[in-house]
Formats: sequence, C-alpha cells, structure tokens
Amino acid sequence: MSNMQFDAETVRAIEAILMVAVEPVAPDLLAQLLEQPTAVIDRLCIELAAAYDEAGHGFQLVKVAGGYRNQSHADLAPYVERFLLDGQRARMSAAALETLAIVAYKQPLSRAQIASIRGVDPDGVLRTLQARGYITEVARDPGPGQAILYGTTGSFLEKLGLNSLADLPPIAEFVPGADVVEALEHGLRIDAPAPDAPA
Amino acid sequence: MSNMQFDAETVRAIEAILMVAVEPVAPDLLAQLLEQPTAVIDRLCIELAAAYDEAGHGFQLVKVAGGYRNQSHADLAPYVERFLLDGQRARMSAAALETLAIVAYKQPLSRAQIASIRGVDPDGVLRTLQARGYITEVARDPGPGQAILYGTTGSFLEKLGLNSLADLPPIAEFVPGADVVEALEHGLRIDAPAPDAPA
Amino acid sequence: MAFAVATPVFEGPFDLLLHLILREQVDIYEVSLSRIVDAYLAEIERLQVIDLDVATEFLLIAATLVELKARRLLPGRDDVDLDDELALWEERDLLLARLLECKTFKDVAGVFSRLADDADRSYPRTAGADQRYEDLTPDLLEGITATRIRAAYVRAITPKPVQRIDLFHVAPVRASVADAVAELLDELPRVGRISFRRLTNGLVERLDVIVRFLAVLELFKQGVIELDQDELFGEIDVRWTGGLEPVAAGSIPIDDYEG
Repeated sequence: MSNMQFDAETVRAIEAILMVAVEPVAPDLLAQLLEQPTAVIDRLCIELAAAYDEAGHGFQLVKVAGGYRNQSHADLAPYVERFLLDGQRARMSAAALETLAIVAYKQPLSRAQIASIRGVDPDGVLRTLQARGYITEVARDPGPGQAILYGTTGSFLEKLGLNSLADLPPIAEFVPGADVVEALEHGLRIDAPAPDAPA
Repeated sequence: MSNMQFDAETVRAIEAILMVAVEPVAPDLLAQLLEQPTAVIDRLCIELAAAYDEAGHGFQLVKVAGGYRNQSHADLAPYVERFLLDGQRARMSAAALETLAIVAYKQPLSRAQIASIRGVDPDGVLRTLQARGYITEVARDPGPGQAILYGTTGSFLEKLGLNSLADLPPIAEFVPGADVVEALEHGLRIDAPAPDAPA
Repeated sequence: MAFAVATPVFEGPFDLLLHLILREQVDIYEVSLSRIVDAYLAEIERLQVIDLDVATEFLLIAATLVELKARRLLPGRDDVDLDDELALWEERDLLLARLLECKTFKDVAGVFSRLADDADRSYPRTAGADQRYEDLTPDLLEGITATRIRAAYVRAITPKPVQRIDLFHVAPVRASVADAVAELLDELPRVGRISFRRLTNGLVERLDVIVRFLAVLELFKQGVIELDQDELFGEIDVRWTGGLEPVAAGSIPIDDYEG
C-alpha cells in the first residue's frame, strides 16, 4: 500500500465498514463517509484486495454489483459449505438461465418479447427469477396495454460475480458461426425435393 | 504464524468460515469441520488474531460468547457508526417478515415447524428476529428432543401498535394470492410445487 | 429414415428444431426439410405420449414447417412467380432468424451458468453489525403494519403455484389426423371441390385447423385429392379426384409421423 501514513486510517476504516456491511458498499458512499475522493477509495480498495491476495488470506475483497464486499475465497468453498449447512446453492435451470440471458442483453423488455424469442410462455420462469431477485419490473411500456418491462438487478450481478452490466461479454461473441448458419439453412431449404424424398 | 506449511490451509479455512459466519463460531465446531484438535484451532486463532493486530487491520478476531468472530476494530467505531446511520437501509427482508408473521399467527411453534411451512431452514432469520427482540423462546416442546418453541414479544406488539395478539387481523378461510388468481384466469392448472420444481 | 431421438427435455419449439437440425451437422448435405419435419412431428407426438407440457407454440412451428414442406409438394412449382418465391424465402428466413437468436441466447446461458458456478464458490459476508452497535441499527419494524404481517403470513402459507399448460383440449395429433381424414373422406366426395378456408370455417381452435391441414396433406399423398394455390397465402383449392365410390377411412393408411 502506498502513502501508508496518510492512507492507513482510510484503509482501516474501509476494512471496518466492510466487516459490518450486509451488501456491496458503493465507492461513492465510502468516499462520502471517509471524506476522500472516490478515485482514492477505488485505488485503496484495489490495493487492499491485492494485499489480501498476496498475504494468502482465506477471504477476498471484490467489487461486485457496483460495490465492494468481503467474501470467502473460492478455493475454500468445501469448508464453507460444510459450515453453512444450506450452503450448497441451487443451480438454475436451463430455462431460467436462457431467460436471464435474454433479459440481461435486451433489457428493458416485456414478457411477450421474451416469449417470442424463446417460443414458450415465460410466465413461470419470470416469476421464479423475480422471486429470487434476479430480475425486476423496471418500467412500463408507454404503448397501449402498458406491458411490464423487465430488467436485471444488483442481485443478478452478484449471482454472476460481475461488477456491472458492462462486464457481460459482448453479445457479438455469441452470434452463431457460419457452420451453424449453414446447417440451419440446409435444414430449412425449400428448393426442389430430392427424388427419393418422402412426400 | 508458526508451522506455516502445515497450518496454512487450516488457517485460511478458519478465515473463510469466520468471514461468512453471522454468529460467533465455537472452537469445537471449527475443530470438527476442519478435522483438527480443538487445541490446535485455539492456538491458530490466537496466532491469527495477533497477526491481524500486528498488520494493523481495521478488523479483529475476537473470542466472544464462547466462539470466535471477526468484527470491526474498536478504535474505528466512529466510522462504523457513521456508516450504520447514513449508509444502512432499514429493511426487513421478505424472508424475515414471513417468518415473523408465521410466529405471530402460529405461536408457540418450533424451528422445524417454521421450516416445514416456509420450505427453508429459518435458522439465520430466527436469530436476527430474536436479536431484535421481536421473538423469544416461550416454551419447550414437551415431546422428545424438547424443541425450543418461539413466540412474539411484548415489544413486537408495541411496535405494531397492538394491545394483544387477539388484535392481529384475522386470517380468512383461505385467500389465494394474486398470482394464483391470475393463473386460474389464464386457464392454467395449479399444482402443488414438486420438490424439484425447475427454477 | 427413422430418427431415433434421445430424450432431452426441450425448452421450446426452437430448442427442439435447433436440436434436430444441428445434430445432423456432421453431414450437412444429409439434412433435408422432409426429414426435419417428420422428426419434429414425431417428437411432438412423443412429448404428448410421455405427458410433458406441450405448448401450442410447438404446434405453430409445426404448422410453419409443414407449410414449408407442403410448398414443395404443390404442383406447378416451375411457374411460380417471383413474388411468391420471395415471400416464401422471407418466411423461411424469419424462422431461420428466430432459430439463430434462440441459439445465441442458449450459448449465452451456458456462459452465465459457468459464471454463476464460479461466483457460487465465494460466500459474501452478511453478518451485519454486532451487538456493540445494536442501538444504531434502525428498527426493522418501522413502517410495518399489522396488515402487512397478515399479508406476509398469507404469502407464506400459500402453496407456490407451478404453472402447467393444461393439455386436456389438445388431442394427440395421430388420433385427430385419422379422425379428420375420416371426416374429409365423408365430405369431399359429396362437395367435389372446396377451398381450405371453407373446409375449416367452423373450427375455432388453431390446432384443429392444423390437424385438418395435416389430413389434407395425407389425402394428397394418397392421390385422392388435388391441391392448388394461386398465390402465396392465397386460397388453397381442394379438389376430390378419388372417384364417386365411397372410400372407407380404414383403407387409407395414415402416416403416423414416426419418421
């Protein structure tokens, strides 16, 4: 840690606050409480996180969902899970993950828009995702019907261990490659049938 | 820390567990989870506490109420207080509110009975509600095991502005929730949730 | 020709169609629309037999596929006009675009799953303030009324609904197609010539229309009717060519779409 003399008190205060916080603490809030520029808070937190790593502690300081938090180190998960009897987290179903992916990249969007992409009624899945706090109603469609528009939450970012939506991989990376497109085109081709094709 | 090579993993596991623990963790429990003699756990915890002090961290490892706990350092209390006053949202989680409601209407009842209604282990929530003075142990189940039976406190009634439990609003026979009504209107069949209901 | 379909649970019609097409990817030139359509219809039947939730969306995509396939059966393909040809390609491209979008988000979901698995290995600290700060933590009951306690209780004891699409009105396709064929065999020799629109006039359910359409295709395959369509999405003209002798329904072998 640099400027140890000046920053030590701020760093110690950050450590103390993160110890009583129950959710990620925004750097702006830390900056306000500790009367330091946000940039200084961010720099100190990054240095602190690196110092924890270097010292080989069993915990980490990470930035998720726009704030800093302390968490147990991933490689100690077996011990932590033994301790927290209900520690094993429920895995999300394929349907939930796909719906979450659509909401994450296309937000805000309506139930009907999700249905048209997935080809199935997403009602039950949406309710589950909402109950778990991963998505929420973020707006109403201004058009007739005023459909509810959904978006992702901070809990979603926490669930995926991301700091912000900007950390999501660019959607362009997932556009199917030429081979897939070609296969699909062949599967749906409507040119003349082969002589032995069944009617 | 002595015997670094042998103890490093155990020390890191202790750090990870204390980071996620809500209540002080008894040395016996740590010993059992980490498959080490209690004496070794105690020695490592004392060394770890000394190492935190020496490094000048903003948190401490202390032994309180028969267990070990990480907490913010006493000399940083002014910052922690500022954070708790300014930064903390007063918010009862949905889980806590539901658990409190179950205790209010069904008291006296045991942890297991609450678990069977809510479908999840209410341990952490019960501790919070108890620490806040909203619920308390009112009796012991006369049956085998003598489970603790919980009920609400006078302070709970006072805060809700009620004279007695009889003043709680009555529960109608059975009022289906809005989502159930909506599902029925859509002509969908409602089934009791399967244990492995998809997310 | 039979497709042996493994039994994964398909999340939707695009999911199923993607699966059917992409598993053929090893030999792209073996993929044909006919095989895909047959396999798709067979899969829908199987889904119903094992009583999974089958959304009507599966059947709508089935209708689109059957329509694409039917185009190839209709006579007069050589003199299709250019507009029709373009519209046909448009329809196919729309389906293709939806499949590609579906595939995109399936792949994203895979990445989300890995991110979540990694993140799940770290547990956040949620202990909150210890007793030393008890006086400072705001009262959680502030602003909470007895009515809200009651609402929370009702919420807690209400069984969480698991939605299932009710299928009681969705008859298995096989039986319905056979029935529809029997009806058509009774009606068509008497009327001789009728438009598909009129044939399905009294039908309310989209599924019934689809089943009628499948029945018409069956009869076309058997060579007892001729089909004509002047323009894309135009009236389909159905003409009985089976002669005046009544044809017993049982004498028409019904393709049960098992590939």
